[in-house]
Amino acid sequence: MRGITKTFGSVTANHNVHLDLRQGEILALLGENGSGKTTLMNMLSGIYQPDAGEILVEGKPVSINSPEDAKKLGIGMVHQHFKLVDVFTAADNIWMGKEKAGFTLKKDRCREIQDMVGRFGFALDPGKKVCNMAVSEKQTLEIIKVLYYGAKVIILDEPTAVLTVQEIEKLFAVLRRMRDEGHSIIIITHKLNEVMELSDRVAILRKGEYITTVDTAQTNEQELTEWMVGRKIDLNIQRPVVEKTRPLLEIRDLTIRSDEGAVAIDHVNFYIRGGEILGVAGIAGCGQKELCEAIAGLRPVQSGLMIHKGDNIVGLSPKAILEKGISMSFIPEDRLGMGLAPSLSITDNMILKNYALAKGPFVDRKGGRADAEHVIQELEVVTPSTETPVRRLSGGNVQKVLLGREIKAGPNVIVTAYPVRGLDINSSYAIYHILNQQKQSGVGILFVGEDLDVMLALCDKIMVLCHGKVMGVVHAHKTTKEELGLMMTGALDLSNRYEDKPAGYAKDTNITPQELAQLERQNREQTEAEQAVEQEEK
Amino acid sequence: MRFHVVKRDGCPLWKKLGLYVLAVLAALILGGVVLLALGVDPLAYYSRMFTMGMVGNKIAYKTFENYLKVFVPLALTSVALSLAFKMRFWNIGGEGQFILGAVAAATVAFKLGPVLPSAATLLLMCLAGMLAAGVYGAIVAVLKVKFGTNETLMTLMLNYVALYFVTFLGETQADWNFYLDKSSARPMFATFSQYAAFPRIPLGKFGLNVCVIFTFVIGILVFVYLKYTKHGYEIAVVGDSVGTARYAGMKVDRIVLRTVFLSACLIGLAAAFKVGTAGVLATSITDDVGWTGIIVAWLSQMNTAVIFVVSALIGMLRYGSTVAAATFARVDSSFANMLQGAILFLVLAADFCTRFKVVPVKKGGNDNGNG
Amino acid sequence: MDKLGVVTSFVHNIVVYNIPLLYGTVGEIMVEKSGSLNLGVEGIMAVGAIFGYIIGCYTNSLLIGILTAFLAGALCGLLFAALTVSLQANQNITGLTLTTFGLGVYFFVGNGLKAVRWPAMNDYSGIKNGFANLPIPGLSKLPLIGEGLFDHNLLVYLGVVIAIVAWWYLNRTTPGLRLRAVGENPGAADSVGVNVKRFQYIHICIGCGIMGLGGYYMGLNMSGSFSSSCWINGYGWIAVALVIFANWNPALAILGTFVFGFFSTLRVSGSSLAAAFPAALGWLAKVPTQLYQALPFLITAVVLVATSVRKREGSGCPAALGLNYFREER
Amino acid sequence: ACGGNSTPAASGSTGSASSEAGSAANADFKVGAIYINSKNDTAGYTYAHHNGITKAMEELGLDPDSQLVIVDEVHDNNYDGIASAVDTLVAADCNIIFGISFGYMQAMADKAQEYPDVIFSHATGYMSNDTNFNNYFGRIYQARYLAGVAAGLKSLETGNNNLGYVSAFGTEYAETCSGINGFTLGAQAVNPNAKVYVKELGDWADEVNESAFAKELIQNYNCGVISQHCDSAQPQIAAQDAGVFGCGYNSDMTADAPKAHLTAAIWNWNVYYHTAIQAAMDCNGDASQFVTKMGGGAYYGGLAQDFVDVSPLNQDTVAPGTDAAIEAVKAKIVSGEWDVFSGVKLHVNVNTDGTVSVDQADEALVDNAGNEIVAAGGPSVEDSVITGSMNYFVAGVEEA
Ligand SMILES: Nc1ncnc2c1ncn2[C@@H]1O[C@H](COP(=O)(O)OP(=O)(O)OP(=O)(O)O)[C@@H](O)[C@H]1O
Ligand SMILES: Nc1ncnc2c1ncn2[C@@H]1O[C@H](COP(=O)(O)OP(=O)(O)OP(=O)(O)O)[C@@H](O)[C@H]1O
Ligand SMILES: [Mg+2]
Ligand SMILES: [Mg+2]
Repeated sequence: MRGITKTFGSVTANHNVHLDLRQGEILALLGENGSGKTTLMNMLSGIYQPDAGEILVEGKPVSINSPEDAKKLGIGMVHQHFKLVDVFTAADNIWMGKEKAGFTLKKDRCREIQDMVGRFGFALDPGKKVCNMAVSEKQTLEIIKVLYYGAKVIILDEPTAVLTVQEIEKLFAVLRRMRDEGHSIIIITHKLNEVMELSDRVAILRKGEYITTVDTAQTNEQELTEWMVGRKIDLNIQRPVVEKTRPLLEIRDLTIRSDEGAVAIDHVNFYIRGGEILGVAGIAGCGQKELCEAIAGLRPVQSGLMIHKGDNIVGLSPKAILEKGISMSFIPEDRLGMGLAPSLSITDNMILKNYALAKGPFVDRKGGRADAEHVIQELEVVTPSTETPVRRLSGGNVQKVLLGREIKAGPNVIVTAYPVRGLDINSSYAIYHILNQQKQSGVGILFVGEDLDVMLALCDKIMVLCHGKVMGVVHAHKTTKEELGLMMTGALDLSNRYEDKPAGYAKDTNITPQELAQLERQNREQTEAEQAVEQEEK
Repeated sequence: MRFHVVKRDGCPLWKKLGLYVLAVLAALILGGVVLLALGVDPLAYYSRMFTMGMVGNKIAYKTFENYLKVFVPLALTSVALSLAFKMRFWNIGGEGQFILGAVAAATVAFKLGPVLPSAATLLLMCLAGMLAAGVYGAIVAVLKVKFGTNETLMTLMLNYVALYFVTFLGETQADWNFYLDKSSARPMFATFSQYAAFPRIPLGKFGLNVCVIFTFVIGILVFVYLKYTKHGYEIAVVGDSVGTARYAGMKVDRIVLRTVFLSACLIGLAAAFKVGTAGVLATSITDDVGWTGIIVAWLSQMNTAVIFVVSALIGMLRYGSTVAAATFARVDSSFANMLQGAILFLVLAADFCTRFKVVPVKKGGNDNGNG
Repeated sequence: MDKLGVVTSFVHNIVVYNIPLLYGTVGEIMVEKSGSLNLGVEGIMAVGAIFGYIIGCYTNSLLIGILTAFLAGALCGLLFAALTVSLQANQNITGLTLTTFGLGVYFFVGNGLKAVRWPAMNDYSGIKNGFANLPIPGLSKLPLIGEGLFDHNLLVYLGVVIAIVAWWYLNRTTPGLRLRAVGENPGAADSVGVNVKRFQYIHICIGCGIMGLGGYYMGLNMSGSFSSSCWINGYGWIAVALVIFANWNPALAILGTFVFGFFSTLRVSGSSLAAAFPAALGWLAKVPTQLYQALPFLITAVVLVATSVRKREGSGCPAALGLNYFREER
Repeated sequence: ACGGNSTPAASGSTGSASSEAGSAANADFKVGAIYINSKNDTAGYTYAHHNGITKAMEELGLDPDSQLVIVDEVHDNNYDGIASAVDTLVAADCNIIFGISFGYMQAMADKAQEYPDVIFSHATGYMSNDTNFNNYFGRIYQARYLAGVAAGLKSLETGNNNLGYVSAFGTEYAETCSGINGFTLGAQAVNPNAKVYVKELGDWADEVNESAFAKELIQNYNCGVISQHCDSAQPQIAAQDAGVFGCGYNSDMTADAPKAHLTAAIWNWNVYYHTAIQAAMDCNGDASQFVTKMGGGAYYGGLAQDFVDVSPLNQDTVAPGTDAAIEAVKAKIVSGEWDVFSGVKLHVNVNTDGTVSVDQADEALVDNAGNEIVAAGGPSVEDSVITGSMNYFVAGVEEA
């Protein structure tokens, strides 16, 4: 790619960018949020068209006007947001792009795809519908799709953002094999350790401009960060020690069901104190999402207590819970899904949670605008103005807005899930810093994360969930990645390590005996009901 | 040379206006060709249409009053629809809601008109119209929030149900049917103008119906409501992302219900204004405002101020073309529909130019590079 | 009164008067499967009807009439596609405008012909014979339903064939698979090299062409007698609703048309049924006309609610229905 | 009459008074009309009126192209719409305004008060004033009776006593009800066993169902002649397709169904329009004289005035002797010797030698529930048609 420039309205996403990709290498593309990585790759894959510059394939200039053109040139891309038809099977998702597929649909297309999947060494059921797939399966499908169409160049846009450690390992193995078979791969990621581990070379973008390309072997994380950010930054995560308060939020015997009706959280006990960060680790689908939603009041609770400063918040509306100072920022897999109104301006998104507090029938946009300006400054959000619709921002910037707002609300408990998902290093550190600040001011934080290294460095304690059960709460400075890994897969259960102390109960609990009695009664009734149902079935 | 389309960041107002004017002109030229083929002078026809025949007319004030009778229901209905549209609730049931509002208002006029003072009757007519239309709309909203019933099609169906309901009232002679004129052997809607008619403020010969003033006031209120109030904000958020609204603690179901109810209420009010001015029911009472209002609201991009301008123009187009057709015997009244269609199509095309621009694609070397 | 005859003619009428619904519905399914909600069915059918009828008569050829009606409908489709696919206009508005415009054209052309004598179908032997009933050998001799279902004109059979072919096309062919992908997730289809715009253009045009045929049928069924009420008479709107009833499945549309037709034909045959079976169906004669008129719409409303209450798995509604696709949008 | 100058007709200036008085008045004279359907209709009610007005104007030396102003497609009972149409016509300097639909009545009555200088004339209603607002309608039931005679003879010829009638409405409108009764009595005059099955559309015009209802009458009620009170020729076409016969309405429908159509009950609206426009011109600008000049607030013409008639018989289809029979009956009605709704009935017989004998007999007029409406030998109750109070079907009519 030579001298590529692309503007969106007044935003210059790429300016005079050069990029070389060699045969049989893995090139990592690095840059802060909004630096134009996705845009650049989209031009390779035919989604966007450059305003200026040219693209050469094997020395010959080509014009890529559509994904079809890209496909013909052997370029395939796995997008940040998957491009799959939910109601189709895996096989049909692949089949729909197959050339010379014949006019009538072959009955044995599933088999044909199955054979091919086997040949590449993947495990995927081609007859499974995409809507029933886990994220990692979808990703595998995307990669298979690209390979099936005979791509020589494979582009992956933040493929690891939504995968577990184990899944990432598997993915990397596949990518290495592809490279060894002669494919060329471009991977976008914000995790420097992955860059160091996987790539042969690294290309760096900063604010839409091309900076440099270096051999991975000849560089280090510090240097890459400096190129990316444009200045020196400290790569250590702080963990200030703070005076802990009495439990702010106590969870007792909590059971929650998932959308499908399965038990997602199974009789869980824990508590959060002010001044500490409690990490929650677990592989995808272990119940973190449901737990967060239940605390925020967005999901009904099957049984159990959630005592906030002595009041049971089970059954309260999201609004009432919000008013108690429990704030949640959940970054879903598609970041815009929850918490932001994409077409509204940053200002309007800022007031989303507190608009109701303004006196009288009118909303207070002045305050919102001030907040927006503040957040933009503090978190270095890249945006033309406070009135820009959030939809127009890059993924990372969207997230900064979301978190910025949550913190602005001045909560006493913050529930945050994947707050740095998809964020670049610089912003991630900014966010860790903010969380630490909050902790120091006495806020209790529940941090659902995915990067164990970060959790070990940032959290005070880490609670591990496996299939909805607590496998134990461990002190971050006393544990290891390996131990956590074992707990996450359910191989190690430390929940009853202390026989003298019931697991998950705080010594200085706020829960009154009446409430406990009520809980017991509730449990008893429920078991009875369940038994009745069982008997009826018989 | 190939072209490709890119988004525009924003389009200056003068350019937008210019484009729209161009579009309308282009449509008029197309229409002019048809007129010429019919042997009619397009300029004469159009000048008659756009002046609505008011020039050189001894009762021009009447014409203007009549025009306002077209304008008021259209503007108010469009404003009402914009409330629901803003929330991405596709209420295309304006016709049906209007009809029910009109029937309810007429009911009040018949039942209470003889006993209450006119002002009280009028007030109650408005309330009844609003309530009936509001409930009719709210039914769809309830189904939508409870079961996710598609509101576009549901409201569409209910339009016809309402239409045949009022037809039934208009054609069924029975003791209970007080809507009909008992003194007429043939079924005919009875008039109630003796009990209740919206007063007119005389300005010379011209009488300004108070409904016109109310409509403008309501327009301003809705503008403020949407733009500055919490409710308006909630509507915007729900319209944009229901998930987010829930997450922010908004009671989405309630907001949807409230907004649709309000939207339908205003349509009912428009209907009450209409019957309260005409003094009699009619099966064709809506004059298609339920349909036209959709187009007006959308063209105006749900902006209340623009709605007033657009409905003034569309009203002029519709009213003016009947006036013009009267003097140009050769022009069939279906010409007006075609012209309206052509104008809208071209305005939609112009709208594209305000949002996007087309730029030539630079050749990337050999064109066959992509096989 | 011949009781069997009454039932047979009831069944026959259901088919005769509701085939335009089948055309409209199948056409609209084609369009909607490409992700476009086209509310202009009524107008498109009217345009297809008027041009198909006139050209068909002047050439005295049913085939040319059919082709013309298809083309006229397809041209409306082209207009719709140009506006919504290429120019990103709102589909609801474009569709509604198309209805206004189409009806305008219908009456303009129809009334404009006043100068010349309006063609009556009976004067054109080619059309008249082409439109004559063709009993299906064997089947049409079946008792009760034989004459009702299997003794119809060419366009009735054509409508059923089109519905079945459309079903096969959507579910059993590769372009059908791609079309469904376009309607579900145009971004996904685009990314694997499906030419989304071309698919949308083609299928909107074909779908609208099919609607045009439905209009033509109605013109022929009315023997071309042109008056101030439009031949299409609300069929277009019901077709839009019937798409949901049929769950976007052209084969089910056949059934849907029949069920719908059953109720709307009661207006015509209700009193005959009442007279033939006074004990069981006598009450049919007492139903006010307006209720019969509202019935198709009421039933659609009920069906709409019922289907949404059931929230069944595998609704055929294309996920991207009503949304314009712009590749660079994010 | 094409190629006429098409400058806008309205102009605020008054014509020059110096030119010859009569023709100058005529040249300035403007006729306004409010139609329910399109002025360009090719058949049906509006078409019949439009033809009548243009014909009358031509007879009177007025130019319809420049002196007739029309607002069409004005819905029946939409008060604002009608009022606004009147305003448009007044603004266009119309001297007389015709409104052709019943639903225009109230609005026109109000407007007649508002504009005393303009003449208002309304069809099919019952309101009027003493000055500038009258009503007009015709004894179409007389023509229906004649059509009934043709249908009755056909039924004798085919040996099928069942007649069908596709009607917009039934007993709720005297207009439809009297037509059905007239037709039935006419048929019974030749075929005492004739039965008329009526199907009601519930709408003045609904082409699709007009056809469907006719087919239903033919298929399920075995009707051999289909008469109609609706706009389009669909029932006649359906009759032809089924190989039976029919009587049309409004205009001669032989061209639409040459193999089926016998004759149609038709209006000669130009008869009234001629009279009314002439009277209006005679008013010389003083609109208040109009009602006096018309001889009262209601104009109510029939066969005698040639206001209604049957269309020329279709010789290919009518039964032998129909001409003579119709002529004979018509003579009785025109002379005023006999009218349809009375205690006297006609018995018409076509003899084998082709001559026709018409006998009068005192018989009660009985409705189809068996109630006596007029005792045997009793007087005519034709005014129940104008006042709209007729609300029964005579014996022999059955609702299908
Ligand atoms: N379709 C679009 N319309 C308007 N602006 C866009 C569009 N796509 C990208 N941009 C803008 O271009 C800039 C670069 O965005 P891009 O998505 O390429 O960043 P990125 O490097 O991929 O960031 P991230 O790491 O957050 O994914 C951003 O400022 C973004 O707002
Ligand atoms: N927030 C918590 N939620 C649930 N269980 C906890 C929590 N904190 C500690 N535990 C459990 O209690 C055990 C007791 O450990 P320990 O007393 O060392 O913890 P701690 O830091 O003193 O706790 P606290 O914060 O209550 O004083 C832990 O190993 C863990 O199993
Ligand atoms: Mg990106
Ligand atoms: Mg301790």
